[in-house]
Amino acid sequence: MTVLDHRHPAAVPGWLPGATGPRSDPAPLLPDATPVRVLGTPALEKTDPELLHELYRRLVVGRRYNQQATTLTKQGRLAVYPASTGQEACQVAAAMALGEQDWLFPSYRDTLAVVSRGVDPLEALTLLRGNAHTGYDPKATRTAPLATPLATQAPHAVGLAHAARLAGDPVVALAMLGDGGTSEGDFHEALNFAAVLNAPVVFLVQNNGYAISVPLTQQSAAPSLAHKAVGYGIPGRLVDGNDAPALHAVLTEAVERARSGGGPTLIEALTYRIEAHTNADDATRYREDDEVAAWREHDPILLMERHLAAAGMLDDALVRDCAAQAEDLAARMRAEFHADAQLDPMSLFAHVYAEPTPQLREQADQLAAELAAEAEVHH
Amino acid sequence: MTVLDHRHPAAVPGWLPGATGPRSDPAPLLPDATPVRVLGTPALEKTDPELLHELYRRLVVGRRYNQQATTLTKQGRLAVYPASTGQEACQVAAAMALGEQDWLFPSYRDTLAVVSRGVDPLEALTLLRGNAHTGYDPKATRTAPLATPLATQAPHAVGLAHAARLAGDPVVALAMLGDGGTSEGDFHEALNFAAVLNAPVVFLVQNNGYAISVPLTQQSAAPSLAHKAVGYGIPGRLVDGNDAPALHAVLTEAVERARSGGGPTLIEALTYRIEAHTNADDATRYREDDEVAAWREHDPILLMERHLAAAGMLDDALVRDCAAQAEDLAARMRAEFHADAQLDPMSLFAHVYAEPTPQLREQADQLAAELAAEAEVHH
Amino acid sequence: MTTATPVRGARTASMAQALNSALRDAMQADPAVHVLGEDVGQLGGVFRITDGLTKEFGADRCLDTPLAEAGILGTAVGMAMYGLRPVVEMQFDAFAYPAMEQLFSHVAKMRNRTAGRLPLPITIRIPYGGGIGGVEHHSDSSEAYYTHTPGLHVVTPATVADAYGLLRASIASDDPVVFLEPKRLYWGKTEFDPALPVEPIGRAVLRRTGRSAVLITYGPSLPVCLEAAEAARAEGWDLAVLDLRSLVPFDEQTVCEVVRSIGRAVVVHEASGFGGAGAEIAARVTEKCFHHLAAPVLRVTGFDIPFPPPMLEHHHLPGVDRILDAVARLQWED
Amino acid sequence: MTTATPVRGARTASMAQALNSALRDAMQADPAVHVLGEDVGQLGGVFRITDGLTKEFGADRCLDTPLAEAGILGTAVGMAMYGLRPVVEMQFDAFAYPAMEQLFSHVAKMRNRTAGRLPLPITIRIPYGGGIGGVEHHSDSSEAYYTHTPGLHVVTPATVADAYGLLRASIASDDPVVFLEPKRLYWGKTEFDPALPVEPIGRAVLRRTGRSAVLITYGPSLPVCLEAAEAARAEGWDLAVLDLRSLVPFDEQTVCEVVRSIGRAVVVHEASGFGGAGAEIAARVTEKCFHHLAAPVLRVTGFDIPFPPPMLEHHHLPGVDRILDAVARLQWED
Ligand SMILES: Cc1ncc(C[n+]2csc(CCOP(=O)(O)OP(=O)(O)O)c2C)c(N)n1
Ligand SMILES: Cc1ncc(C[n+]2csc(CCOP(=O)(O)OP(=O)(O)O)c2C)c(N)n1
Ligand SMILES: [Mg+2]
Ligand SMILES: [Mg+2]
Repeated sequence: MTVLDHRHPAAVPGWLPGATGPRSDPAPLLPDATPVRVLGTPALEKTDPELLHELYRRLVVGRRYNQQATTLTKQGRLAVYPASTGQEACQVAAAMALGEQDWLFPSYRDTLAVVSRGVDPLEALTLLRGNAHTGYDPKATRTAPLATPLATQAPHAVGLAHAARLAGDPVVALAMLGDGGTSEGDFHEALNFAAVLNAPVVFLVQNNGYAISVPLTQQSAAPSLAHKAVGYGIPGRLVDGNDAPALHAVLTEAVERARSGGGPTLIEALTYRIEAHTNADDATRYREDDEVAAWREHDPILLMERHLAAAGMLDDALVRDCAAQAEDLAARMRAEFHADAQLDPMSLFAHVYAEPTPQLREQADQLAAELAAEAEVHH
Repeated sequence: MTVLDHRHPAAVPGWLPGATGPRSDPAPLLPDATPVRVLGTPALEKTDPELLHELYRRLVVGRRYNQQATTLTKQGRLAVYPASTGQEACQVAAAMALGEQDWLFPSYRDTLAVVSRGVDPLEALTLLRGNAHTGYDPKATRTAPLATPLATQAPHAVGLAHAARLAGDPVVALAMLGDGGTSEGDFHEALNFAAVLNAPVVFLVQNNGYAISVPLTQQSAAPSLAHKAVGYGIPGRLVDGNDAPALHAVLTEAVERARSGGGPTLIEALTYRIEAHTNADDATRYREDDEVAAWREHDPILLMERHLAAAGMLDDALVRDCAAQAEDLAARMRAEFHADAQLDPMSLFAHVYAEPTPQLREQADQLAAELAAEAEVHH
Repeated sequence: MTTATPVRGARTASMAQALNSALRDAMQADPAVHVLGEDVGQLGGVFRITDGLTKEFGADRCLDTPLAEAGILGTAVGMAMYGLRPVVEMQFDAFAYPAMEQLFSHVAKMRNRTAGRLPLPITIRIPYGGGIGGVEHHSDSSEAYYTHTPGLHVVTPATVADAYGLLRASIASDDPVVFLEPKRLYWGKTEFDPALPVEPIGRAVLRRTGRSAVLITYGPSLPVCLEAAEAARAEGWDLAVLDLRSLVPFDEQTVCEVVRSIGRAVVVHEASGFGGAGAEIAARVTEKCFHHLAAPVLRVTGFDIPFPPPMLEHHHLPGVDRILDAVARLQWED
Repeated sequence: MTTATPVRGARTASMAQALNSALRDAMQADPAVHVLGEDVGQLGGVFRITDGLTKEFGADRCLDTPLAEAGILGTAVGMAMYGLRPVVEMQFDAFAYPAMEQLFSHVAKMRNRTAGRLPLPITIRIPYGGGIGGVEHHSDSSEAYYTHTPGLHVVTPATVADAYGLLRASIASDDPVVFLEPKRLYWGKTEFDPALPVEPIGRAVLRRTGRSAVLITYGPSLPVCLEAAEAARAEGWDLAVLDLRSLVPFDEQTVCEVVRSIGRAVVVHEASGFGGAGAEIAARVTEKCFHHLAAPVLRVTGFDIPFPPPMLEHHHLPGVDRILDAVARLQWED
């Protein structure tokens, strides 16, 4: 008996002559008509205050991280930074919904989720600084490298989750994507594999309304991106992506269902990218200031502060402490990145293969000789 | 004002803060719980008898075509034949739902649809005979070459339909796919492009239960393949794929909606592949005889005969005439394919580019010299 | 950033501006020309090559597509089947890879498959190569994948005038053209006049004459080779520099003439050397010019490694010194 | 069709059977080895290479996937990240193209990207090449796309023993290996003993000694070259035949030794010549052995055309006559 033997009711007589309809009921797979919210609803009262405080802390520190990194790009200390400013609730909730043993598969915009998972905040920026492709140890941190080619990390998450399930390990994989990424073939193939394999994987789509300059209306005509789930036979959930406790609840539920053998979930989080796509982008070319302004009113930190304060759950000490922690982090970032990175050019050849080919050995010798000659000149 | 300017209500305030749900109502996009049927339902009475007779004629001739082609593979006169035996209703209904000006984008299994469109029955087999890649003129016949790489023809159909719409031409494109093909990224990307562009294109998925040996349950966990439509914001229809008039009705409706600016439709037709995948396949390795036997009872021709006869709409003269026409076609196929194909090896270089590169010219000279030398030897 | 205002006559322009003009002029000249890709509309492309086209010609002619490269190219195939001349933008080199099946199995083969009845006049613009400090996936040199695929033309300009002229010629071609734009040459300005014709696709151009050896190159490496040739004078070498301009068709005649007359050659490109375009050039030239060669044709290329992170890319990219080292190895003592 | 019953010791076997045994033995030896692909389960693959594996090891170990090659390879990447050793089957050469982005941007680069922390021991089996009368898309020789991609090993057996030995070695490799199986050699049987070790990946093997010239080849062209060498005796030529076995790593040392000692070489492969693997071999050998060459290294390859329809493929594929014509052009008079 294997794990896969019983993934689906084997023979489905519904597809033989006499079939009268779908193999399963689509209704439970469809997202609710209203995005899930906790802030401003009675659910807030029932939420663990410690969780709320931890979410708040991470939001505040995360915002500062985003801001400092953005500033560092302006100073030329980072090659590029795709900020998640405005999307911190998604980033933080994603990290917190996962256990130690779970794996995160972030996209290029999800540095903050990586940091919030516990990866060193500076190592997480190595790619974007430009000194190495990945600064952290994916195995030790159970965090895949930031994926640049869109949606390509989604099948990786499925494969890892599948392998873990085969091993009997209670590991869940969470893949993070953007709204634009849902248009790629890899998104489709990953969701289908996940569903067919019943893999313990959760897909979190941060729908921030744009793929660089392209608005969602030109990306998809679907009722919602969460509605894509039904085409794979998995549940779709729609959640307010700036409501951190709502995200945490929806994600945790999906992670736990996956862990207990219930299969994958597709979650669409409605959010907004406050900064330009990256420091190289000019967002004024494709969106209006009032749109940004409207979303600033729906800022994830603002919402938390407003609702926690209203519920009497936010005290000044906490606010001050979070702010101080944020400033500490920013200072550490400045210190680190204003120093020049130490790099070994010979590292270029070290990890192409387990053993370099004869050709690579020759090329490494060539570069070593060049570097030696240069060093000579400089002495 | 351009065609695309108004493809969707421009600003969708639902996605701004305060969003309460999906941008559009998914309900009308979901397929019915029961596949559409005409045979054995009151709808049959309301169907044009001439249409029914024409469908019947094409089914009978089509079946003979499938059988004769299969026989020719056994005799080594065709390299390969992926028969649509058992799926003839899908094939002929697809062809009949299209107007002269419309385009068909067939997959490798859809030779019969191509023939039923009016392409010469022998030219349609050129690819499978092995003498040339395409035997017919796609532009003159508005029929794309049979697509071998799965689902790759789907975006072509979208692009052509889009171009026609931009030109103001009332042209619809119909793309045919298998159940397995729906797993490919190209399927997903095509449907999404079609929906976003509101292109006049119809996707017909012939769900015959298998992709070579892989049953649908290992291909998809969706309630039905038609349910995939909702993820793109287009209507999904489920139809009995062995009920020719039902297929014709559903396809015609979709084609006409597309033509009148109503956008794309995804249709899933429930059918069965009676023969092995191709003559190179051994279907006993992955399916039971009783499954095949059960579907033989639900054969598209049998169903037509049974229900037309019951309705008093099938007379012997028609049956005899169709059978004779079928035998004529089979005889023509045998005659043609038992003669050896006449081929010009130099054609290999003729159409790689509009103008051959210098390298190709040199290579063509080389082959010409070789052929001349051979001819010398043989004289 | 380019200006959206069209200018006539001789002007100072960057390659980015010249490409923009070429698109605009092609769209003006032929209503069948349609541009599509990611962010090519309102944004004008991430490199602003399509700047202003949607404004001038409407979204129907310059279309922001959903984010799916196979879908983009596949849609372009269908558009071309209906008689249009699509110009596709792939946002960066590595982001063309999802479209490889459409490219290899359809774009390259459709004319041949249909015995000439369904030509696909599609131009696929791909910004390529390194030298701009791009993070991973933004600096690949993928030309070898395309040059090895029969049915594709592969064109890459190295000058502002060629950027304009070759792009116009590519769009006018009845065959699919992979048009590789050297990113790091986008911004340098020179004088050019779009009215002056350039050599056609398939013709190599000698950018500098010389008698000691010839550097055979294309795209982003042309300026590096010209600089190397200049520096070589100090070493007593008089280097010719040949710009291939198109890799397919390959101008064997010109290349061989030059090599035969000089007798020594070095091929220079950014892409990894193993199985790179330089291998074909070296092998072909050697086969055709063997007895004219005083030394083997050498290659100076990127290493056989994934493209490095920004801070290390200068070690990977062929530079003046590495070219001069190769020239020094051309067996001058023989 | 292969038998599903494992046999020990020396035996007569086809390459298909040897590959099947290699998979079975690898799965037996290491529970981390997992096979996945289209129709690899109950059907045993369209070429029956995976015959019986699902029965023996269960569907968890030999998995019929949905029909999506990028999904298959991407899933394998994730499995490898968790410590498994996936063996992926691509059903035919041209059907690997949808997976090119996963291959180029992840499989080839993950070890390097992570400074060795995330190696991907994935074997990608691809039946390739023509000569079996396959219709379009079923006969491509796509090795050049892989050999030009740093981070991939590219291996292709030409004998039954190598099919077994190299596949075992590929699966055991901690790096991704593109394992190209010459379809048309699947069925020919020879004696072989899986217990006898073969030369490792990266080592070329001289299949026939000779003093006039050496034919350098791999995969499906090896038997053709051996036949040509036999036929050449009638013309007075004593041809050596060198089987590369792996294109990456490329056994430069052995190849150069042989070429230097003989002085004349012809590279033979099925793939289109322009930018094919033969270009690299010719260019490299020439560079390293220039003064030992009595004639330029010539290439006999497929034409630069899309793969022809079955009835014409024999005109395209390098045959004995075309090889002998090339040998005749090796400037014997010089
Ligand atoms: C395969 C691929 N194509 C194109 C790109 C270039 N690109 C980088 S980000 C981006 C937009 C992504 O939009 P979305 O998925 O919504 O994520 P967001 O940036 O909004 O977080 C594009 C087109 C890419 N990285 N990968
Ligand atoms: C991209 C691609 N991958 C694999 C194949 C090989 N192949 C040919 S037909 C087939 C099964 C197709 O199943 P389905 O789509 O259900 O169509 P059917 O054969 O049932 O008509 C496969 C895997 C292919 N043609 N193209
Ligand atoms: Mg977005
Ligand atoms: Mg099927």
